[in-house]
Amino acid sequence: MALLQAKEITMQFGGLLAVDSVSFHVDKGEIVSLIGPNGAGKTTVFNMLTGVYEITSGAIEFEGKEIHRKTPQEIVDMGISRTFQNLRLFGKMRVIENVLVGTHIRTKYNFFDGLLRTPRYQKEEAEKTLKAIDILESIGLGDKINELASNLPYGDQRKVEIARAIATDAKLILLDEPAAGMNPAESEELLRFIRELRDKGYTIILIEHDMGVVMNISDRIYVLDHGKMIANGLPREIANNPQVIEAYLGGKREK
Amino acid sequence: METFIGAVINGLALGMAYALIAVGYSMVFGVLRLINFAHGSIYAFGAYMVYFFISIQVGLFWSIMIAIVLSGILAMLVDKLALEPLRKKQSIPIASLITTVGVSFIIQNGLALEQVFTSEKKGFPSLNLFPNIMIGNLTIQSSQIIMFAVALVLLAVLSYIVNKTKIGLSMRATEQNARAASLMGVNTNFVISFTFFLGGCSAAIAGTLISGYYQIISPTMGATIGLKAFAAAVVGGIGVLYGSVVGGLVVGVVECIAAQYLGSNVRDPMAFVILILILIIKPNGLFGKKGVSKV
Amino acid sequence: MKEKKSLNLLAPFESFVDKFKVPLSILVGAFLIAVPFLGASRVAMRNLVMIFLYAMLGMGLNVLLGYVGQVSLGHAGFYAIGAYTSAILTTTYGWSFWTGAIAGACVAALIGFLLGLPTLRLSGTYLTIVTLGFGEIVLMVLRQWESVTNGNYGIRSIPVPELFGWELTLSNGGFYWLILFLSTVTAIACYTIKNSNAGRTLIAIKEDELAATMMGIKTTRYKILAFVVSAFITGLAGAYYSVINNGYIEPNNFVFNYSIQILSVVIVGGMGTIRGMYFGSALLMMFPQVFRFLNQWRFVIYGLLLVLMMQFRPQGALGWQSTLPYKLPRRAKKALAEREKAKTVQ
Amino acid sequence: MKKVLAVLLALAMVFVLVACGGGETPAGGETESGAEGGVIKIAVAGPMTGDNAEYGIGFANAAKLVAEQVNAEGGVKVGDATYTVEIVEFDDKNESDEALTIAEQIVSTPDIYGVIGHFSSGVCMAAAPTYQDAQYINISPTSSHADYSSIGDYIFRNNTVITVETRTGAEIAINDLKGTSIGVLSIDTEWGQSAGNAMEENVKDLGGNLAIRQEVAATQTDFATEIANFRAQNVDVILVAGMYETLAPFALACDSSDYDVKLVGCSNAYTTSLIDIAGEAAEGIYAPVAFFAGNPDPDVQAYVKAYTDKYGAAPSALTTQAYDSTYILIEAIERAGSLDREAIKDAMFETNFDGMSGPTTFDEIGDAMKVFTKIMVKDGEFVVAEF
Repeated sequence: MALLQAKEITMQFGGLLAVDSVSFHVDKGEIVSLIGPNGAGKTTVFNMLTGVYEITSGAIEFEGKEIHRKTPQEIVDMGISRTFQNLRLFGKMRVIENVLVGTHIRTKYNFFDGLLRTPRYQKEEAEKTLKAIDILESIGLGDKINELASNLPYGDQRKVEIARAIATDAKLILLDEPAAGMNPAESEELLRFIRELRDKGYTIILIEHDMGVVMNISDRIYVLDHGKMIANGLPREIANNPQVIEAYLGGKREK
Repeated sequence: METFIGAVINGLALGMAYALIAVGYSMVFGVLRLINFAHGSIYAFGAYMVYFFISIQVGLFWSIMIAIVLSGILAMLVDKLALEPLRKKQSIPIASLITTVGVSFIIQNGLALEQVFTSEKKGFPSLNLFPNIMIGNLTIQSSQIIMFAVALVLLAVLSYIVNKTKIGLSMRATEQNARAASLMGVNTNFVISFTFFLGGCSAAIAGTLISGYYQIISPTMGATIGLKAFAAAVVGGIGVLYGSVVGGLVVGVVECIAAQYLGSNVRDPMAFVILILILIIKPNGLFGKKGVSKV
Repeated sequence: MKEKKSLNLLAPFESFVDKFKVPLSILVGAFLIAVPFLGASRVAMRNLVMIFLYAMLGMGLNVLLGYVGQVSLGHAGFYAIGAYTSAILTTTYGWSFWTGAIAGACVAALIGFLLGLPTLRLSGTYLTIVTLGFGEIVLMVLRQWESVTNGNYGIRSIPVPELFGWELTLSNGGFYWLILFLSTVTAIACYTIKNSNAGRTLIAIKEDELAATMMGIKTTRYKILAFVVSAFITGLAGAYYSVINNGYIEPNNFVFNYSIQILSVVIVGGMGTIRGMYFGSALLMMFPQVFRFLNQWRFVIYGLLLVLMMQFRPQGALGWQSTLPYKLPRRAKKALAEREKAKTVQ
Repeated sequence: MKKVLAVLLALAMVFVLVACGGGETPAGGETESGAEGGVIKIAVAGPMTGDNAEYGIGFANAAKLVAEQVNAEGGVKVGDATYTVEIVEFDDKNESDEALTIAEQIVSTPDIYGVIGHFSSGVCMAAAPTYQDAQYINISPTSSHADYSSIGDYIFRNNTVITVETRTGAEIAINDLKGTSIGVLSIDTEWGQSAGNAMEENVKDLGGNLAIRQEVAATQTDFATEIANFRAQNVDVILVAGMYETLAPFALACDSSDYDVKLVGCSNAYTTSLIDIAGEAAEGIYAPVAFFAGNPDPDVQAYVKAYTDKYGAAPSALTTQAYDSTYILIEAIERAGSLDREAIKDAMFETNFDGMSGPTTFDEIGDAMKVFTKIMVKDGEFVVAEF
């Protein structure tokens, strides 16, 4: 049974049909990529999966349970977390604090424990801090935990966003153009990190334009164009699928 | 029944006064999403300018004209000197709010200085230019009628400028999306300053009309009436011109009816009671547009 | 908004204070406690008490404005609710001062909760307008509900706090220690709230509410929490105000001007910081006295100060971004040290 | 926990030191005196800035005039030494926080022997206990809160007692003006409420027909609703418990809505500002006053002339009450024959002072008994009332 199953999900803004009855699935431990030209509806699909938009029709199931009517908070609690296409970090907070905010959903001690610094607070806060440091070290930001998030270079900020998503103990991580703005060395380092995540049992859905990253790391690829699913399959099949190439290069498409 | 009609008539006159001031708040809020706390003190400044020019033997008409222009310039200066640098530095919105509070301190207390007008209340020439009109035993003062008429003319002129002129188009564009407007060649800073200028003029007109009706002015006159007019602007849906007018009339009439039946000291906070009720039911006011925030 | 170069000049100062914080705090603690014995004049004592009270009020509003970024222009309403609730309970129902004060703070917190609920669907500016309305409505209730609040006559002879038979008044310095202790406890509470899960969550909501939602934070619940905590602290400060006002309070002590004063403490001192509250409060209390000779000009200059401050130091006098490394919890530091040792042994 | 406490207190110390320094040197400087032929200081505390500035400034002007006159006649003879009188002004912005800081400053200045002041009742109530505890004589020319003078035996009030003053007002309305349907309009301050209540009782005592009572906010200028209600009851005389800031716009509103009604104010309505603002609408306004500049008594004329020459405008009722209060205090000091505060206090109770605002004696709790004259506005000035 697939970890995540989308059945003919549709999203309509007034007259505009942004996503038109798209279906796809992701199995546990897989890395699936979602590609397509700009404006194909990729980020809209992410927003539908994470509850930012309430889908017009169709159904989404995660671990067998329906999630398309749940609030974003409930969806994160069930184990799906995400990064953003245009970087939404907490700029004036330190890197480690950004990741600690990620651990918020798993924090058990309450407001009064924090206020009175009870042993329960001390124990759990230490655990959370260590977990955050471990995540940051594993992604290569071990020495930058005290930096302000807004002071970091672009590539590092991307990594902090990923670290923050991991900190929510999510099972499924949605990465929205993580390699955008990264130089080749950084995207190579990112590939290594994503593989490491997969080895640790995370399932990943990737939106990416850098074909080098996509072809190299994806187990399966779905291709979206103008809100419709036009192709899916293994990387090599997609690489020479005429429809995909045309969708990217533009030009007439026979109806 | 008659007292009810009386209350409604008084409410309409008072409401039109609020509308006049609310328009200024609404225009500035529309363009900048900013509560301009200094607007109330510019309203007082306008009234004092008229008082001053009349006291140096300038005719009533010319005193009003000069006061309107001076208030417009003052409002523009406030924007140019205090608010524009903040916009250039993209500083946090709270900084602009506090700046307007600071400016209102400066203007209000500046008027009350010993060397200027002192804090004592002053008499103001009446605008009862022609005898009152009697309906039954309800008297409608001529200054009420003048206030109504001039207010309608002013609002017509303002909505003509906003809706029909080129500068009006760029005002509406800046209101929708300042960045996009500036990309289209609209000099947004000029438009914002012009909006402040219009706001200042409308405040001076309001100051003249209302002071002509009550025939008394004081440096702090802008405080309470300013807050109530702002509540009216929000009730009507801030950023929308006719919203301010309807909001002003609603607040004015409800306030007078409340004063009539619940006692007069309920009247000041009544504007806020209406405000909170409406904000909870319709967060953007009666006619406000729902802003869709894109992810 | 990029931090200016001036930051590095503050860094050594901050690390100095951080390094010697234990001796420094003992020195300060001893000095503050000893003030009544150092022959401070009654005026200086009263100034200090007012500074601590307004620092508390600033800290209360700071939870809402500094942490979660909501501007309130009606905080004098909570200040009044705290003062009147404890005054009524102690004078008409004979409660002790202490239980009256706690009750005052709780009633203010409850009303903070009620005010927080419906208004949280509103974005920043509209919420500010509603808090403005809240302050005016509280005033109306105080003036009209004569059977309970005694209307404009105000409430007289409110009892003074008593500890084991010793009356803590302004004249015998007892109240000075009480306010000193109370404001320090509030400061520590604000510090622990800020540096815990709740504090980080509030600041995250201020930085980017959508990102916070996507991290699973129930933003509405935490905004209400901020309202309640802010109202509690402001109400608590209100309960102690009557002692400073010779056991008498009236509606005019809580008019709109006081909401602006509390806001100025937070803005001028430095939003989001606790040290800023003390500085903002000291500046606000001493400004009118030091510049008394200016008379009417004081307010014009005060307005100018606000405008200039927003131009050149919007983050407030002490609002600099801390340059110190993140304070790791003790146990985490211990675990990391052990890990380090384990690595070097291999 | 130690770290937390440390950082906070470290910063608190640095800034509190600043504050402490600021507070050390109270304005007005301390001069150790009390030696033979030294200086007796009298503090005047009231709003010198803000909305009610004119009242505080009026207090200070009156007190300075008294000091000038007393010093001109050789100062104050206490026992065998003579002292010059010096007035120290304090601006409390009519806020109790400010007033109490000033009170602390006054009671820590040993050569101040009395305080003329605080203006509004709320501020007076807050400050009085500080003066009482420090045994400083406090005379308020304007406080009207019922419990004010019972705060202590050092607290006096040289203000017209509401019930007596409004009785004269009611007499004007019913006996002199023959009002058939009487209205009462009161402002929602503490003074306004008690004055309004006293007016109601007095009207009923005198058998008048009290038609309707209405209360308005002190800053209100829109009286359309109130006028409509008064007219509905066809009220022909209205007793107004409000300062000139309310009486003037109300008179204007009645005039411009052609409502032919007679208005009777309180003693504080007697100020030139009423005529400046209301203009002809002020014609025919009546008021009971303890002090009246037009009073032919030569002392009164001398005082009015002295005040007008020095300050350019005739003194108002409240300013005159401050003038008398200053004299009452100085005479009490002379009667006590020593600078001992207790003695001065006892001497205060024996006051029988024929002041500008009428003969003044204090009852056992410190309230002043006054005699009232009826005046009216005619051809733009105050004259003795004719009916």
